[in-house]
Amino acid sequence: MDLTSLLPELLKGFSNFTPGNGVMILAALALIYLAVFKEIEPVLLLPIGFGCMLANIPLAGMTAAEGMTKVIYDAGIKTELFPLLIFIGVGAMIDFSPLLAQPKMVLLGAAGQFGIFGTLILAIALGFPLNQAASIGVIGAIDGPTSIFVATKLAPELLAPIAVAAYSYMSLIPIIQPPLMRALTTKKERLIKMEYAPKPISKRTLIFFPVAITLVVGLLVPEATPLISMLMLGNLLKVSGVVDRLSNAAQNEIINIATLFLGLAIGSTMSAVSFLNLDTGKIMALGLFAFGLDTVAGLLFGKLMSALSGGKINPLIGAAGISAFPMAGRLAAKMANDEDPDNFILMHAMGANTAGQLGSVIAGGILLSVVSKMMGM
Amino acid sequence: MDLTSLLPELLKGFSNFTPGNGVMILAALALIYLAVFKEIEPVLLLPIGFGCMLANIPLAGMTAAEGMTKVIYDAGIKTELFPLLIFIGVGAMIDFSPLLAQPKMVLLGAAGQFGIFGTLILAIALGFPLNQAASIGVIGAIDGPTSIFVATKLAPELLAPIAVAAYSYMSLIPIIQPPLMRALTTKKERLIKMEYAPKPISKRTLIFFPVAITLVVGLLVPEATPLISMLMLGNLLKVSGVVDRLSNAAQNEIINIATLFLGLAIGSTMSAVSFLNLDTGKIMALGLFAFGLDTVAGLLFGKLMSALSGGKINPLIGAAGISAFPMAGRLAAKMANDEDPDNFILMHAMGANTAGQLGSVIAGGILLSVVSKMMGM
Amino acid sequence: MDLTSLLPELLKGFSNFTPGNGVMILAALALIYLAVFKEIEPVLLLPIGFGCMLANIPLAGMTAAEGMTKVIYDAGIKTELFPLLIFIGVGAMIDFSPLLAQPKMVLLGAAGQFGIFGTLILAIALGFPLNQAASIGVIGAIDGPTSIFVATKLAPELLAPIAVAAYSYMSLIPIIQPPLMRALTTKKERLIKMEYAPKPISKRTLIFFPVAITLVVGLLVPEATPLISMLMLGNLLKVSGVVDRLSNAAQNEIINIATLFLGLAIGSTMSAVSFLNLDTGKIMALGLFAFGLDTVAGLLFGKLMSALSGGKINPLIGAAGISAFPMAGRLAAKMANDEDPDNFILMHAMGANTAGQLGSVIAGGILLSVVSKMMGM
Amino acid sequence: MTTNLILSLQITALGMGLVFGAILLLWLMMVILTAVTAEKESASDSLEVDSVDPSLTLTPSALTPSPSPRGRGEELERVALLAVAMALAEQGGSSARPLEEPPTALVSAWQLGMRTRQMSEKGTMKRR
Amino acid sequence: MTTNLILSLQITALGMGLVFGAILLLWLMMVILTAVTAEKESASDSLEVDSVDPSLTLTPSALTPSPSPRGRGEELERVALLAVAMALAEQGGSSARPLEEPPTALVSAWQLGMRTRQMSEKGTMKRR
Amino acid sequence: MTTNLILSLQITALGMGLVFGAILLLWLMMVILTAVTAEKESASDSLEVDSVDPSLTLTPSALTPSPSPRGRGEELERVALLAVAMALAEQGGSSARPLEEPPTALVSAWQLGMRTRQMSEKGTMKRR
Ligand code: NA
Ligand code: NA
Ligand code: NA
Repeated sequence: MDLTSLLPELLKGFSNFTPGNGVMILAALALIYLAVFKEIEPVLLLPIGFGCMLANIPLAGMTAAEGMTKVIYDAGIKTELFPLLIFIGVGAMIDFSPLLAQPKMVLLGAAGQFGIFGTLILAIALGFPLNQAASIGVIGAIDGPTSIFVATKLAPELLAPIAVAAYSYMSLIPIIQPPLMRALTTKKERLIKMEYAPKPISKRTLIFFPVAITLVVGLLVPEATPLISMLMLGNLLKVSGVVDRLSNAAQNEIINIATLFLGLAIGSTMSAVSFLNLDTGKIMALGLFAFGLDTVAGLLFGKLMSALSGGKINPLIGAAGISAFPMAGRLAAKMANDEDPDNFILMHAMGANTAGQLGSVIAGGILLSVVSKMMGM
Repeated sequence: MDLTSLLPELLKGFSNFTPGNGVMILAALALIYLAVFKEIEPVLLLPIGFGCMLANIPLAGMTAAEGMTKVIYDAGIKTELFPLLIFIGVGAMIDFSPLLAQPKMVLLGAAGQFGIFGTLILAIALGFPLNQAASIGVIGAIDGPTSIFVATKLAPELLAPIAVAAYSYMSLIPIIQPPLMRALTTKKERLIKMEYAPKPISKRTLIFFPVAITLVVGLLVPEATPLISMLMLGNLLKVSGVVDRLSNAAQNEIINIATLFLGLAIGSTMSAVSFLNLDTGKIMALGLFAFGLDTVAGLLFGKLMSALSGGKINPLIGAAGISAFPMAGRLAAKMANDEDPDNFILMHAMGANTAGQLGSVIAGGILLSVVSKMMGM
Repeated sequence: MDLTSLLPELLKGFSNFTPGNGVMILAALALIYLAVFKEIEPVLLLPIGFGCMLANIPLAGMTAAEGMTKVIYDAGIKTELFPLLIFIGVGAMIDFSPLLAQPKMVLLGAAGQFGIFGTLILAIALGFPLNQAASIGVIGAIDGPTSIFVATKLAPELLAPIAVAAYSYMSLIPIIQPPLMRALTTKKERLIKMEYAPKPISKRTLIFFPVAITLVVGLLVPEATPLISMLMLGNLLKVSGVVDRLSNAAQNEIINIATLFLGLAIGSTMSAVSFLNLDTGKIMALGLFAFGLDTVAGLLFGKLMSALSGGKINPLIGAAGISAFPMAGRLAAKMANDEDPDNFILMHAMGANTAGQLGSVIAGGILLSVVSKMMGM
Repeated sequence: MTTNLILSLQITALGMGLVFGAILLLWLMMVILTAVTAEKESASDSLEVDSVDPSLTLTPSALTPSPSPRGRGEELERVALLAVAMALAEQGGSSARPLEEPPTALVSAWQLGMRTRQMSEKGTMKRR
Repeated sequence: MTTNLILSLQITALGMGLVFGAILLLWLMMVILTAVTAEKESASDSLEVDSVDPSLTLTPSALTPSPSPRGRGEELERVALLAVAMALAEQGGSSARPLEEPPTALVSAWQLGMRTRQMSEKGTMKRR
Repeated sequence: MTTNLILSLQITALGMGLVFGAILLLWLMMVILTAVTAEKESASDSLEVDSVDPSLTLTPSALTPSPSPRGRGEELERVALLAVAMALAEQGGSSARPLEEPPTALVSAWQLGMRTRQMSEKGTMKRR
């Protein structure tokens, strides 16, 4: 045995370390820092950051053909299983009764999707091909699983920056939205109080609702079926009250395991070679733009509804239509309450917020459908 | 871009919707209704119904080559993993001490399998080929995982109607059995009280039992090994008392996740094309026949044992030998108790019931063995 | 139909039963007995024993191409997923603060790995080829997942005896170590009391530690990255305090399911054909040798540190450097306490013990790296 | 590039149109659904909803101050109580809530049955 | 068709014969097993069984009224008590039962050990 | 065989050398890490560690008897108390410990938020 031949072998970790690896490891540490010390979506950004770190340790083999994160990626991301499993759990955590009590709120969930298309236009203008532009636009769905699902279908090569953008900005909602809210609404508008006198929602209605939504959306937008159906399956498991075993499994082990593995697998795609380029920067900027545009469109539509209703609707709830469930809903309610401690619009904001969740999935499916068709995919 | 070319694309959900899809969606809604409002085996019928609904939304792609339910089907049904994982959990929930305290009760578990073979004969007479007839017969095992396991091996194309029949009728036991019980037994027989003076069962016996059963059944009927061994593994995890971690995992996350996915995957095979035919109707009828025949055979054998014992055995416990654990056992005990409030035969009925569980698995394995051999599979 | 042709079919279970199957089933029963009645690592030895039993029931088909344990083996052992998933859970259960409070203890974690290499030498001398000898040596890591991970890479054909040896002897630590401790240390040495005056460890330190370890070990020994990173990921999930959902999933469902399936899959490789040979006996003997040699090396290094420190270090803590977390640490503390009821060295022993855990993973990675390179793998 | 931009504008027009169209249909569906299911409900049924999910958000019927003549202060009091209840519910987690057993005819005789307990474990289920 | 019917009758005869044969062997096995393991048991050992699984069904030794001279009423009383206990056990779920620590020689010194706690968590385990 | 033995000796020398080398680097890293992070810590921060994991092992700052002039007996008393605490912690399992909420600036306004509760469930989380 020639021991000297082993020496380069022993230092291979360092000799294969590129400056790009260094930059990406710093990025990974930043993600972990934000997750742990700033609590920015820790359940996702911590695994993503850790996965990114592993992907940039040279020769570690985690992302190689038979490496662990590759196995997980193939099992759960490529098959699109993880975002769908997460949606089962999310569905079991959503309460649609505020929306059912005031069905017209559902309109706000449509307006809050404009950011998707506005960002798509901008991304096209910046030179992205259609499939990538659409994937970037869907950051404006402001809903992690929807963004991941659509990006996996249309442009898997952009999955990592899209997921990072979607989840990072998600937690920055309390920083992104308030300035826009104040800029676009008058104090008078923010002071509008809203009556809350809905008819009671029966358990029967709550049970029929997820089934009806699955059928209607499934027939209207077949491409949205996987997402909407798993969200509604989770909701049905919960509201039915007869399968608590399954509902609890969806809200706990299924979503926890899927989330951990999803994060690790997405992070592991962040190798220096594939992540460190101008596109990533553009995507992060476009993502922020999408969040802002969604909020603006939601607020403007809120103002329109307010005007049409003769000032009975507080336009702030328009900002809750972007999805980002449930933070955007609470933020809108908090803004109104900050202006006037006697003003409570939480129920209306939550109605708009769950509508935004539905609207995001529908818009994602429509985008997928239109773009797939156009590209002959 | 020619937008008019997109219009048919937009209505594709409706234009591809067939009357068959409509019928199957109604069937799906009926299953969900029974599961939720009538609580008929909700943990299985709700996911099956939901999966059926998804399979009949045109172009949703859930059942396509890379669709979610197809991925789950391939991972857990084709590999037969799900019914076996469910059996680990079921095994951890069964208590064999009533059976061990009165070993002769085990005979009732053999008689209660006659429905399997009687139904097979009838299915052959109705024109089903041997492999399908055997799969239909195994509905008479009156045990979900056994039915699914055998059908997957012999006739996977009939999996959905067989699973639906097995689980639907399972919950109808309290409606199916009592008339037969009253018709086939005299009041005098139903009034028979049974002494319960077993020798105490040691923990050591309870631990050796699952191991011994696995070995004996495994050597006698190798084809039954997967089912019986997983049932007994679950039981051993519980009675050993040293691996509560694993026992709890088997009874909770493993069985819950497997059940949810099993239901979804089975439901997703219920597309109109494959489900809507005369065979399905025949199978539902044959399944009901199997349940009845099992009960009749069990009761008649109970009467025989009663006569041979000089009237010391209440023939009602024969009806508990069909499996349908633990409902059939409780039902027999309730019937006796309804006749005479002082008559308690629960322990005997539960012994016969667990014997029925064992007999079902053994009969399933024997059927698999004989039919596989005959068909040269 | 010729029924007589079915008769051999019916007895096939017995006619295919070999004496080797009998021996292996006895071995399986012995493993189950030790697990259940002696509580020797029951969570692993019970599933291993049960899997072994199944592998030796002729024609049961569990280990065949589409058999259940084969499916599980391919999904979790071949991909090396199970030991890594177990490490996520183990990492979430380890507390590194005693080690961080006294960093020099980490040296004991290096000395306790000598058994790996000493056993490798002996295995070579006994005629094992290099890849097998290295796999056998890594029993001396005294850490189940590390042994399984390395053996899967280098010599999967020896996985079963290596896993059985690793876990069996693990529980025999309280029998293996004390005689060596008494033989190699003087009473005066065992009476040495150790000051425990560490600086407090901040939460920030505990959070940075797993990240730093992953990076340092990953760059130094890329082959150790999968093991060390998953151990550290689990630890980070716990100490970060912001992802209790994921931390709990790692410590419960993930580790429980992986452990059950790992045991079953490993046990299922113990067919008579592949297990019953002289090599298995040699491996069991070599494994015991590895445990002893590790302990001796650890103790001698402890004596060296004791002498160099002027008698301020109790050499017993050297025996805790072998890994076998946390039993070896407690045993060393107990020995000192038995000699003098006033002597408490638990914190030092646990520091050495966690160092042993790190050292084991590092040594496993180094061995993998060197041997892979030499064999041109 | 220009053709692409025009394309993207078309996609936007089409996409937003379809989103609004789908949402309008959902609105219609919800109105019909609530109308249809409401008329089949008794008062007691609708009360059940209150406890369906206290931990996720306020339930409608709990708030119903509506066009009542009661003072604003009273309403606020109730809202404050609700906020406290919400916070508590969030602390407690969803498993702690008292899920009432839905009354069903067929299975009620079998509520004690093990299968029911084992396979659906509703109501007093403690585990997770 | 007729040959198929004859075939199916043969399968039935063979199948039911085999089922009864296998079950008879199981009967034999159970008799032997209970005989063999019983003689190795002390009285205290067998008592343990009582708590092995109170939630699933009545345990034999708990019922042992048997050829006792006690009145039928007393026996029934006990049965009634058991019914209540069963119902309670079913409510409580299996995780609530007090699983006693099986006494073992070898590991007893290590009962406090973390590995034992972490890897097998018996006895007072609370989780789920 | 002899060449193989020589090879194995070489592997041993190389392997143990590398193990010690790596461990020495880890030692260095740990010294640097504790030094760097310690200087950024306030006293109150370091106290938090005490409760990070009471169930797994003794925490350092809880023992700090150190070069104190206190009597040996007092120290032993504390150690005994710790042993009891440890045993209790081991019985209770890790889920019982009171994990204090780490104070953070950004999210604190959203601590009540459902997403936080649902997706990270820290602190008083009861489940498992
Ligand atoms: Na949105
Ligand atoms: Na049966
Ligand atoms: Na070691």
